[in-house]
Amino acid sequence: MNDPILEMRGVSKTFFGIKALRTVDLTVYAGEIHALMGENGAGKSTLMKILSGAYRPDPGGEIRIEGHPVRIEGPLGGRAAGISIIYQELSLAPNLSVAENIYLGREISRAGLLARSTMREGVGPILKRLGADFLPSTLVAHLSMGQRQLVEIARALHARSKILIMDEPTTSLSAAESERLFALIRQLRSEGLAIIYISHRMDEVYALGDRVTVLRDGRLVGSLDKPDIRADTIVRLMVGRDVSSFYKKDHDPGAGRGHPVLAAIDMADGHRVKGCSLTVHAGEVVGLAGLIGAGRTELAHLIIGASARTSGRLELEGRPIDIRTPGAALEAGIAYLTEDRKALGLFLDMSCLDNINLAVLGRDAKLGWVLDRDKGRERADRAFAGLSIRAASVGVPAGGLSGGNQQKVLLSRLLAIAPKVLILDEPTRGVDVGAKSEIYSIIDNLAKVGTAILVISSDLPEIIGICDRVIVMRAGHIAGEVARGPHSPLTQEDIMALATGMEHLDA
Amino acid sequence: KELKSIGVSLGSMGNPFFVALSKGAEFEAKKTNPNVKITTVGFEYDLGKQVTQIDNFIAAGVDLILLNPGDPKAIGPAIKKAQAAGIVVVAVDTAAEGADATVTTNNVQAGEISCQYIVDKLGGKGDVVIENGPQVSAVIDRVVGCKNVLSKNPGIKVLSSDQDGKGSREGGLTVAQGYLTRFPKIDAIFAINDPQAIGTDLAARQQNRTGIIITAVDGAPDIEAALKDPQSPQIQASASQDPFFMARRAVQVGVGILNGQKPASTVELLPSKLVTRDNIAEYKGWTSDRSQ
Amino acid sequence: MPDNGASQAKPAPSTTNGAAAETKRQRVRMLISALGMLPVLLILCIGFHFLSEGRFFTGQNLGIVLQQAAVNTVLAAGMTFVILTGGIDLSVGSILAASAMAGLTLSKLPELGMLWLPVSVLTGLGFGIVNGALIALLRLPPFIVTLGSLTAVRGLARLLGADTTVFNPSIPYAFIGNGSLTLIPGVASIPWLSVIALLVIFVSWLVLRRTVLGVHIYAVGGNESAARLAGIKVWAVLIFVYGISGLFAGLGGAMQAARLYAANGLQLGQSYELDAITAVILGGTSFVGGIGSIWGTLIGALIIAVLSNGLILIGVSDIWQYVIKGLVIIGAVALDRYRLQGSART
Amino acid sequence: MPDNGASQAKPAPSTTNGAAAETKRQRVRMLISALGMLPVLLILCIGFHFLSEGRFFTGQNLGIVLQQAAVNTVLAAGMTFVILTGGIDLSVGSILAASAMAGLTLSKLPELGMLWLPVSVLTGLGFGIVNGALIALLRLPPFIVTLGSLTAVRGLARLLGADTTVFNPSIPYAFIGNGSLTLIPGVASIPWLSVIALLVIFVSWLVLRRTVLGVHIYAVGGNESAARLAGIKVWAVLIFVYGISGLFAGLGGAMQAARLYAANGLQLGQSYELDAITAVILGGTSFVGGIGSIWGTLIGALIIAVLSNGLILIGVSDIWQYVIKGLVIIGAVALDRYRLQGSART
Ligand SMILES: Nc1ncnc2c1ncn2[C@@H]1O[C@H](COP(=O)(O)OP(=O)(O)OP(=O)(O)O)[C@@H](O)[C@H]1O
Ligand SMILES: Nc1ncnc2c1ncn2[C@@H]1O[C@H](COP(=O)(O)OP(=O)(O)OP(=O)(O)O)[C@@H](O)[C@H]1O
Ligand SMILES: [Mg+2]
Ligand SMILES: [Mg+2]
Repeated sequence: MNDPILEMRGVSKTFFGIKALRTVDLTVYAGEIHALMGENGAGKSTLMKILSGAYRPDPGGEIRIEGHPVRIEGPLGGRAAGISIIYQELSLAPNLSVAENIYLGREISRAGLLARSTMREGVGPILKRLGADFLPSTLVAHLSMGQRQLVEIARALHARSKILIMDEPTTSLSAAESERLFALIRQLRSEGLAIIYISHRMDEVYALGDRVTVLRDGRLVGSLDKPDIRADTIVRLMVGRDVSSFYKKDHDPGAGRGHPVLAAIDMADGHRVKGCSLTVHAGEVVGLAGLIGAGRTELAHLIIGASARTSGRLELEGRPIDIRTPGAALEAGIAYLTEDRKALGLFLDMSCLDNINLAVLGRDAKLGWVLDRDKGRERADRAFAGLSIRAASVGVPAGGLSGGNQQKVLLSRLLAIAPKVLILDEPTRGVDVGAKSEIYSIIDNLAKVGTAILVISSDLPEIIGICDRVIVMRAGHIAGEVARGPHSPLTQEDIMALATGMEHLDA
Repeated sequence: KELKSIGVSLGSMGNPFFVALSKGAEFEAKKTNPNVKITTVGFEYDLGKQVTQIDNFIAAGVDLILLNPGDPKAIGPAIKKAQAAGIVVVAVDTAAEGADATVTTNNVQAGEISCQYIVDKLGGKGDVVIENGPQVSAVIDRVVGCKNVLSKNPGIKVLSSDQDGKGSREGGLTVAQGYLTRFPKIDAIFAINDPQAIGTDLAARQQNRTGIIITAVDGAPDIEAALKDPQSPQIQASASQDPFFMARRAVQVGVGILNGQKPASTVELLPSKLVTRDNIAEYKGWTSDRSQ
Repeated sequence: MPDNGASQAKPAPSTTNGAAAETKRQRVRMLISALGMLPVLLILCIGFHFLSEGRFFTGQNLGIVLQQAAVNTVLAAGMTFVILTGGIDLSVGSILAASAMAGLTLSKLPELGMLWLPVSVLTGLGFGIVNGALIALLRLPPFIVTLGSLTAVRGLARLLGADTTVFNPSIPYAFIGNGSLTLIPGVASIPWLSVIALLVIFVSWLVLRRTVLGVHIYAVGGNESAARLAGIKVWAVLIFVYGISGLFAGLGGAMQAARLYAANGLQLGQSYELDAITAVILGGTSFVGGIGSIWGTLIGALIIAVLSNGLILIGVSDIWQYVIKGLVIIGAVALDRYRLQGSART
Repeated sequence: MPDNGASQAKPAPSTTNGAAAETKRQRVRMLISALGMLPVLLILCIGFHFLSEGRFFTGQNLGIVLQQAAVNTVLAAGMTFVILTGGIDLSVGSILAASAMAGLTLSKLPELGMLWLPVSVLTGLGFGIVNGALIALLRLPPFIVTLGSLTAVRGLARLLGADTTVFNPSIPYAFIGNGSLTLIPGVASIPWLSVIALLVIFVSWLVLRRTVLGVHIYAVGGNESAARLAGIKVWAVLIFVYGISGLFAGLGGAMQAARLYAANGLQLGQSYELDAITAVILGGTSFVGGIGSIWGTLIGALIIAVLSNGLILIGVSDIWQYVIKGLVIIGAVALDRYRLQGSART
């Protein structure tokens, strides 16, 4: 190959005495998709934030772009150096429109006045290319997570840079959206861009990666070229051992399918969910698939009483139950893992300990009110060990953890309840392979003891890997169901056909 | 006993009246002892704050406390505490229960002469507004005095007396704008102090209302200017006080008590004199030279 | 080009027509939420008109209301900028007093008298920039910084006048305080104070909605770290908004000085910050930052002025004015909340 | 079971020993940040001691400072609850006045006189619960609701006394206002007012740090929508904190009444809310909610009291007291920010 477009040499980063990166080297060439991998907290995002100017590296390292040493001073410096980035944590202003967000910091003005319509027109093509179903003038606050991610992607693409960094861009995209994005990435590669792609999804890395660099505990542990990109090699580099079976499904739903635990009948919110019914049985893992915006999250919110329903009713273990608040749902034994862990899940300033114990404080308390701190501490320690959560201690604020570890903390809170019904909304979003397989085995074990589990996921291999049957939603309706038969495995095609409404065309 | 240090707690130090008071106190105290230490504070009409200030004076070990009591009765316990610490307490401008002495303008009388002027000018017949202020005892007394006079004249109708002009120009202006819109005919307005009177006049001028007699109480520098100003003919009189002299008297009385001289009466009422457009030339005012 | 094929296979997300309709619908929705309190304002006006036996809707009284609303409107406009970034400025009342004192003191000098107005305004700007610098550069909490200057600047205002009332019956430009701009001779005129207030609102609207800086202000309020990552100079935006708030407070001081011909360092502007903040919040601007409009602020300020004026007009006693004002403020927001329940806002 | 093997193969994230050490280090760090302003308080005390020629650190003066800090400490404790949930309570001064008025009025009735103290406190609780209900159930912004009750309750306080000062020199339980609790006869005693304030702080600490409710309060402040989704009854938490704030304001009213033997509906408690908020913020509690401690609040309240006492003690004039107070408040926070720069907080 020709000369590298980007060279990072000996880059380190220390946060308050904790080394997040130790003399990392990274070389990226123009026209390649360079996958960056590693467990949660390995330092991937930190390395990229140094590149984009969001963090200042420790003195000592060097960054060269097209052979010239550069100092990247602040986000503007990153942009000037030709780098654009999609941050892992969405960084949009929800009160501004899509167009304003895409142009943020680079607004177009004429005679001192903002050229709003020019900006709106300017983002049209890129939104179209991404297949976005919203307008440039829509407020970001009105978008779902997936749509917001598309805005982030549009923003990075719109900046027209030499190096494009994507930090887990598909975490809230569904299969179709992801495919469209991959096509776009490949096209950008052919146009000569260097793309650094961070993901925890193996299939994406196989499909896209020209080269893979792996980080572990802030150190560079190796680089693989295209021919060597295989699951076992990557995983061994990442975790330092073999992870043999990835998806885990030992529980047997088939013959001895339990009694119906949760039945939602004709749920609607007069808005986005238009009459959905579903049943989940004891010991069963049911997938809920669909395109982004299909209304899956909203349906889950209706079930747990987080939003008001206009019609429908719930039955728990055959008895009608009236759930109007998430508190009531928890009391009844229905736990829900949100897809938006920062905004709706975690308390970032509170310790991991408090975050994990929050839902069971009352149950544990002495005299009904007084905190039982020993019990809480034990529970948190158990969760840390069981899910191998990486943090300095259970006392650190949850906000300081890496994304994947935050997800595990949130999951621990729900597991502490020992629910009858567990609704998991994108449970492995942003979680590394090791943790993913841990989460899958937790799901499997819960199913074995008779928990009814509903998994909402946009990661089709995951749904196929762990679910017994899959309900597919489309535009607020239940479009159909795909079951795993003894001789007919679940297939992505069947699910996608239902999700997009193509099955009628086929027929 | 020598006067070494003195604490002064007054209503609100932004009010020129209290500034003049504090100057008078300083003048007299310095005359007694040039090295005297004076701490003057405003309690912003918060009784709790005043009690706190008295506590602080006790801790600082002053010999004499001069205070404008936040409430004539309620300040009593705090005064007792100060006296128990061997401090002489003299009240100025408002009487205080239990104080060693009180020196004050006769506010009832001030209200009376100010409103008598209105009655005389109107010939005992007309519609009058009493523009009230913050409910402290001096203000209450003035309104009592005014009502005393007005009620003796059956021809006088009091249109309203329940609006608070906040003792300031701005408050007077705002309240008067409301009054002038509400009552098509007003013959006279009694404002409880000078800033309110001036604000009232501004409102009347804005609305081109003429022929309203505005009187007040204080004799402050700005009313002096207004009484001399041909553009504000509606401001006609103010019952003057003499804060500088009042404070000097208070310190004199206090020093006297420190040295064992009981005053003849614990309350010394200084009469108020009406300043009008006719006699303004002779009025000495608050800021004139006071070294006599 | 596989990606193009993909996006064609799907029905086009929205036709141009659909897009236009959507934009229009959004505009209408925004208008409704911006003018949120307008119905409350109208109800109050009409109520007072009847209760005061027709004295409210007279040219003269409307002029008075506009005039009484003017200073608070100006302060609230500056406060809108600040609150949009998620901050607060408690010092506006003190800055107003200090600026008025500075202006009036200067106005008494024969040669420099004419300069009093710009000096007032610049005094305010100066204090505002100091506030902004402390908040933006030292990263101190706005509440504490402006609470500190609420106290310290109040002291300076008193020092300026040696703790007495400064007055100047022949202050230059007095017309802005008490004069009116004649629109149709003999028929319609509008107080200069209100003209200034409306100009301030208009300029604020221009800055907030039609300039890059405006977008940056909203962005900082909406998501400060996103704004920083987008390369926006957050510190500059913060200094700007506190500077503007100070500048408008200075202008408010000049307006008060011209209106009253006098200023008192201690009394002037006491607790004006509460009225200004109330106007902003009544107008629908969120304390969290990033959401709100300047037109809402104007309506909020008018509600406060109408309330004060109307209660005096119908002869409610001072004590009951307190009770009623408090309840109306709560009631207005409750009504607004109730009204919005059916609409798209959550 | 490869996954189990996996978690064993990996080094345990932290050994028990390491964990204990880490927890200890964190405790120390938390202590430092909780006591953040303690150095400032000490500097102020020592400074005043020297400038006042040794008058500050005398038994009598310390008693006075403690006593002066008492009412503000109690109000600030309630305010801490409210601000921890991300709210604000502007009405504490008015509630204090209304409670004191209610109590004093009752205390003059011969048969019921003894009941005045609980009645005062319950009056405060009642107003607080009304605030809380409006905020929690109607979802109105706390600033507006408590601003409304700042005004309305002030009116009610004035109505209660028909706008005069109510005075009762023989009020029962007067000792809590002016008496002292003797610790060592003849040597050490502590004013009852301070005893009450310290008890309030201690109880607040218990509730915030040792009960389920305390965690829920922090959770609501940290992320309200997450709290709701986690099954916390956010409305109940909000009503509780505003109720507590009202209750403590009522207690403050009783303390003031016992101290002054009198109350005035208009004057009592004016702008006490600012002092209370200042104490809370000086104490390191964040306006955003979810971060802060009650000990910080205590230190904040002491700083304010020491400042007022010390400046009078060294004979600073009223005007300069304003200027200095304002600057010290800003300076204290700046110092704190500077001190923390090296530590883990950002
Ligand atoms: N702002 C910060 N302050 C303190 N520590 C941080 C900060 N950002 C990251 N870290 C720490 O640095 C380490 C690396 O974090 P980073 O976010 O780079 O991990 P990652 O590889 O991107 O993980 P993930 O896959 O979960 O996103 C983690 O231990 C994290 O706790
Ligand atoms: N807070 C919101 N405000 C307005 N519209 C929203 C909001 N959240 C979601 N929507 C819209 O509701 C629709 C359904 O969203 P929902 O999140 O329920 O879908 P989903 O199938 O779970 O998708 P995702 O994969 O993004 O989670 C989407 O079209 C989205 O635009
Ligand atoms: Mg990351
Ligand atoms: Mg979803």
